[in-house]
Amino acid sequence: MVHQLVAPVLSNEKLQKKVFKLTLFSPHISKTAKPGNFVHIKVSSNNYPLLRRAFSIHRVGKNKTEFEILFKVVGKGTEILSRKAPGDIVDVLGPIGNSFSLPQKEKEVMLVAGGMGIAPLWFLLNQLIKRFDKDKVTFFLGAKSKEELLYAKKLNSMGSNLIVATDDGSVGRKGLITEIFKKEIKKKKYDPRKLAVYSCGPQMMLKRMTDIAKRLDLFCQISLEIHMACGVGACWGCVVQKKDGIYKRVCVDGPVFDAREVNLE
Amino acid sequence: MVHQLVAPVLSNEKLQKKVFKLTLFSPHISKTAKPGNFVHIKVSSNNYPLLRRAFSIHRVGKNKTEFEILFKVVGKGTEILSRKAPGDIVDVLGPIGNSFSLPQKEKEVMLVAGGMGIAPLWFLLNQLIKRFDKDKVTFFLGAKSKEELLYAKKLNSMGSNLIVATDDGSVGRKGLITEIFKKEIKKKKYDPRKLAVYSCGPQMMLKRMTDIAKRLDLFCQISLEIHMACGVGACWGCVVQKKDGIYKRVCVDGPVFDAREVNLE
Amino acid sequence: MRQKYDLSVNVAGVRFSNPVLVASGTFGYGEEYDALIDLSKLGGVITKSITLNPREGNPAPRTVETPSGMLNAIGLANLGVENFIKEKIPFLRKLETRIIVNVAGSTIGEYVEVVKRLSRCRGIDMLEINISCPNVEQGGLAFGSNPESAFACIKQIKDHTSYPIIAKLSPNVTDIVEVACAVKEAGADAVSLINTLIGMAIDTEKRKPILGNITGGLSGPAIKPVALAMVWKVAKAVNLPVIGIGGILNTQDALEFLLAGACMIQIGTANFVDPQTSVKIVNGLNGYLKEKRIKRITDLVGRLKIN
Amino acid sequence: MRQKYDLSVNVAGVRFSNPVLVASGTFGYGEEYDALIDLSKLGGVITKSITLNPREGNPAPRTVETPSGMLNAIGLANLGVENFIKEKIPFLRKLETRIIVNVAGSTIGEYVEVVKRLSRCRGIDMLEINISCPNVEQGGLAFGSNPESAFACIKQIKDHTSYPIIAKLSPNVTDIVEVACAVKEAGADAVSLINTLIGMAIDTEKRKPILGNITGGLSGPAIKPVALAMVWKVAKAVNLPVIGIGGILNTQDALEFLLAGACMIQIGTANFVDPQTSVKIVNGLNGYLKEKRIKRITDLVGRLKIN
Ligand SMILES: Cc1cc2nc3c(=O)[nH]c(=O)nc-3n(C[C@H](O)[C@H](O)[C@H](O)COP(=O)(O)OP(=O)(O)OC[C@H]3O[C@@H](n4cnc5c(N)ncnc54)[C@H](O)[C@@H]3O)c2cc1C
Ligand SMILES: Cc1cc2nc3c(=O)[nH]c(=O)nc-3n(C[C@H](O)[C@H](O)[C@H](O)COP(=O)(O)OP(=O)(O)OC[C@H]3O[C@@H](n4cnc5c(N)ncnc54)[C@H](O)[C@@H]3O)c2cc1C
Ligand SMILES: Cc1cc2nc3c(=O)[nH]c(=O)nc-3n(C[C@H](O)[C@H](O)[C@H](O)COP(=O)(O)O)c2cc1C
Ligand SMILES: Cc1cc2nc3c(=O)[nH]c(=O)nc-3n(C[C@H](O)[C@H](O)[C@H](O)COP(=O)(O)O)c2cc1C
Ligand code: FES
Ligand code: FES
Repeated sequence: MVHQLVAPVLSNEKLQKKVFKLTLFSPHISKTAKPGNFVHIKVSSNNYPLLRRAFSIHRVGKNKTEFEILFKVVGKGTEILSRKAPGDIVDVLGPIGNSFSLPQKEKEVMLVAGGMGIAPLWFLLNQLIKRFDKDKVTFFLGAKSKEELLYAKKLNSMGSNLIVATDDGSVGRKGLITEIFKKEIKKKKYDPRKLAVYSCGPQMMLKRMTDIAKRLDLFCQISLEIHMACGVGACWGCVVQKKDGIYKRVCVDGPVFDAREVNLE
Repeated sequence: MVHQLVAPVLSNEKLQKKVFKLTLFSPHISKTAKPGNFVHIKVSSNNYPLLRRAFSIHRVGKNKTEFEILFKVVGKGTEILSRKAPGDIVDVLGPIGNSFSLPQKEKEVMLVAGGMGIAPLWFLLNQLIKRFDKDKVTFFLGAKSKEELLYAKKLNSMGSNLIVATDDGSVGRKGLITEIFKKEIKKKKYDPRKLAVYSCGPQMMLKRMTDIAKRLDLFCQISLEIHMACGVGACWGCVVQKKDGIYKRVCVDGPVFDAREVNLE
Repeated sequence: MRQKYDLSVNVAGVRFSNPVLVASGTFGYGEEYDALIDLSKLGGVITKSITLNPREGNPAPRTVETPSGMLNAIGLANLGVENFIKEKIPFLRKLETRIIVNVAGSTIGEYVEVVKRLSRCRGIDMLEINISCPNVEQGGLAFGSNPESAFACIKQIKDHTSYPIIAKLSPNVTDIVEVACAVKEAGADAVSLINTLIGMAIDTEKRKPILGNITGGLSGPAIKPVALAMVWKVAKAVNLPVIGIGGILNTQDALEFLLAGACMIQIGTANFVDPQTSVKIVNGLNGYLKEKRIKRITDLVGRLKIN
Repeated sequence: MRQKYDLSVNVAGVRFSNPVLVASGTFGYGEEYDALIDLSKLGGVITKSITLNPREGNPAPRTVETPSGMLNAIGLANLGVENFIKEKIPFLRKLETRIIVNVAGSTIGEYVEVVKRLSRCRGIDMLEINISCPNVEQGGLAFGSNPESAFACIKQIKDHTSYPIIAKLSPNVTDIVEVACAVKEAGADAVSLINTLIGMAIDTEKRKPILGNITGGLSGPAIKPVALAMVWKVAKAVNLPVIGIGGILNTQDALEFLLAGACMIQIGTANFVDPQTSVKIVNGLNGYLKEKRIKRITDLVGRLKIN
């Protein structure tokens, strides 16, 4: 259940020019979080920027006392967050939202991450490989370029299949990860009914995933990002439209949705 | 003349729980500043707080490349300023405003500082003792309590006369520094016409100084503080009322005014 | 034990344990914050605006942050009065705090119908009538933006309910005092102000308005000075309890509104910033009374010194 | 050499080298910023409001900072039209930029008299008529807050001058489009908006309003969303050049106003934050045209996509 708590910063590691991994101490969140859940963080103490910022839970420490978020500096809030250091404390709401539903044993599992989409999928992957044959799991990792590619080495050493692509071809295959994913399931002639797909990434990419999932009637869960005010289901600001026209709240009805069910733009 | 410049922070020294001395590198300001001038500083890079903050020039380095401000943390702006460190840069407008007019040689000089009022008077004192007999200069230093008293030791070692008072009597005489000052000139039977008085401090204290100066027809210059928007004479926001009802701008017509001429509240 | 420092206020015959309410649309139906704060500490809870039929609301995006504020264009998304009575009232009824239901509609008839149905319910203490929503095509602001339609709307509602009525006023008018006078005339028991200011934000990359609804309502600290000026003007001019709303983040802000003449205050956007805000302000006001040795919070209301 | 990217705009027959002006009251009489920026880089300078007689203005304090904004209640302090002509015009006349004199008054007669006297001057390109000052007892906002008086004021002025006229509108109205239509009808050559929103701040320690004038005008980034919505509405509804004002801090903000339909913009409070703001925006707009390979800045005006 969602709690409001004051979490001490344990570390804030710079992974790339603009990408940071922040480790926060919180037994409550670490013990109860599931892959797909997120936290809503008050980044500034002087209320500027005003609203909280949402971040997927990226990993939970083995001893379940700390958790990580992986974030990219894109504006004021993330800039402030990038300057947090051990000893600082952070006001956190979490864990929030629904989670990915783990696949049935017999399924072939595919994770498709674009850019920062790796954030929640890494938590999911770590759960999956505890229960699944590593070679039944394939990770599609996409980025704009070599410089922005994250976690390729780590993923390689995890033992599951890894397919890397960059928009400019500077490493791995060249092209959008969604297209690589589509080609791969065509080439290998996978039966869509036997697949379980999980995806996260930029809006445009997830839009492509919903198209693919709808066309192939694929079980595909996507984690959405949208501007959030309350983060607890109260304001109805963070909505996504379902096929039937009904609006759902990303914060508490999501952030994970069946790609066949939502209309993205 | 006022310039806008980017000044590197050379040091930021914590003198008391809430009082800091910030040293900024700027040959332009250091070379042209006179006692009484101030600088207008953009404390935040993200425009929050929005407006600049004004600080008296406290001291100019011997080699005229750096200057100091002395400030107390009272709100958002000064809080941010207190966290500046060597390597940071600060956007500064300065030097701004008029300056104290130095007294004629034969005068008896008295400086009356309350709390942070020491800030501009320290610069003035350093100029004065270059040209005047030290024993013709008396410094009245007031504070709320021993804990808040600043510069007493330094002033002692400068050789001019020093009279210390605190509101609670925890060090020096007990009482408001304005009252101590009044008693002193009465006791010593000074001829008001032979005195040159300079004062800075909280609004209430300066109000008392204007009363005393008006009653005794004393030459007394006071440095005023008021909320400033532009700091360059353009907005007419920072006004003080003269005896004749005319409003003057503290930023460019001041901040130094003849205590007999202004109406304070 | 009798409380030494008294935070309670009476508005239109309803006693509130303290003057701190949570504002409509920022606190869902109350239950969303149950896990995060002790709801019984609040003076009262105001629900999202309820309409006759369920409403899906406006297309996304519905919110965007602006300097010290936010725009919203939710569009009165809500589950409709019948579902509200069935699904939400039972929870609200159990709370040890006052319950104020906020009502909206596209026509006066719709407002009246919602009010009628709510009048059959147990557990409601007051109604707040939203004649000031800037985010719907019909109704809402249309009623609040001129004294005549505001009068007509409130009058009809008063004729059909015995609940005390708060009229929630819009700041998007030339003279809010005029509207306040009109709703007083119509029988309103109190006024609350302000609702949001109409605003807009543009995505310069896409060259499109950020909000799906193009414009939205501005709230948060950015609007506090505007809200405070309006509260002061209305409180001075109209002999009716005034409930202050707009950008209140902390006890200091709350005190400003009380001094300006508000007998109660509502916390809106600040619930998003820190869900504890309202409870912190209740405690903060209590602390303030103690520190200043003021017996009753009502002794502060309107005590602004003007020379 | 012909400029490849063209920032120039024409408003009412006056050509400006770029669309960036500095707003009345925030830039003194121009000379105050001469030491700090290259004034010839600006599209134009707008002076403080000038009245018939010298005015001392309101008691202090006159400004206070608020979240992402500030309140001011200067009260039209200025040296009066005759002194202005004698002491300030000579400096302004020499500048290689357009000069717009902002005019205010307590009665229509006073506006007309000021305009008449300015009409005998060389070196002025346009007048901006302030019918929207919230900080004076008489005149100012009184004229701008309803279409009839706005019409009357602008009509009389147009009858007495051949200068192109910008009517500066107040946001403190129910329907700004109505007022814009009225001043167009009266012959205004352009409208500028918004002036400040009425606001207030309270010192809870002293239990007094912070401003000497009790209320003041809110400006700065806090009001940008409100300004943008009004500019968009007026530009859409009224066939008159619109000059956008309100909380513009940087090129991004300026672009938002241009897209919303403003053909020029004014920088106000931002001059206090960073005196270079206006020049930085001129450069920023130029850079934007280059980057996007847009020939003329006018190609951006009103190009907001609404689906
Ligand atoms: C459920 C959820 C989980 C998220 N998980 C992560 C994560 O694990 N790692 C990560 O780096 N980011 C994540 N985000 C996005 C993150 O919240 C935004 O990047 C962050 O709020 C930007 O704040 P800012 O103040 O730095 O940027 P701002 O200054 O607010 O905006 C900068 C840019 O980012 C866009 N933006 C702002 N907020 C969001 C948002 N909520 N969603 C998408 N775009 C936004 C703005 O439109 C603008 O273009 C998540 C968002 C949601 C809703
Ligand atoms: C010409 C001039 C010279 C100054 N020199 C010094 C100096 O040498 N050292 C120093 O510590 N301070 C000096 N000040 C005061 C200093 O500018 C304020 O303390 C500072 O602006 C407070 O900013 P803040 O954001 O920390 O506080 P805020 O959050 O803005 O306000 C905190 C409190 O300080 C008060 N305050 C804010 N601004 C001013 C102001 N300009 N004058 C007086 N009170 C204010 C507010 O009313 C409020 O009560 C000077 C002011 C002026 C006008
Ligand atoms: C997301 C959001 C939704 C709102 N929904 C409603 C609503 O349904 N009915 C209503 O009367 N006011 C609504 N409001 C207005 C608030 O109740 C309040 O009047 C306004 O936000 C100003 O207060 P604040 O600055 O404290 O947020 C809403 C405000 C926000 C931010
Ligand atoms: C200190 C100050 C003084 C002002 N004086 C005037 C004035 O004399 N005449 C006028 O038409 N507008 C005046 N204004 C309003 C500005 O010109 C402008 O319309 C308003 O501040 C909004 O723009 P901004 O948010 O960029 O500041 C003044 C604004 C400020 C902040
Ligand atoms: S962010 Fe408020 S309902 Fe989701
Ligand atoms: S601060 Fe603007 S005139 Fe002094």
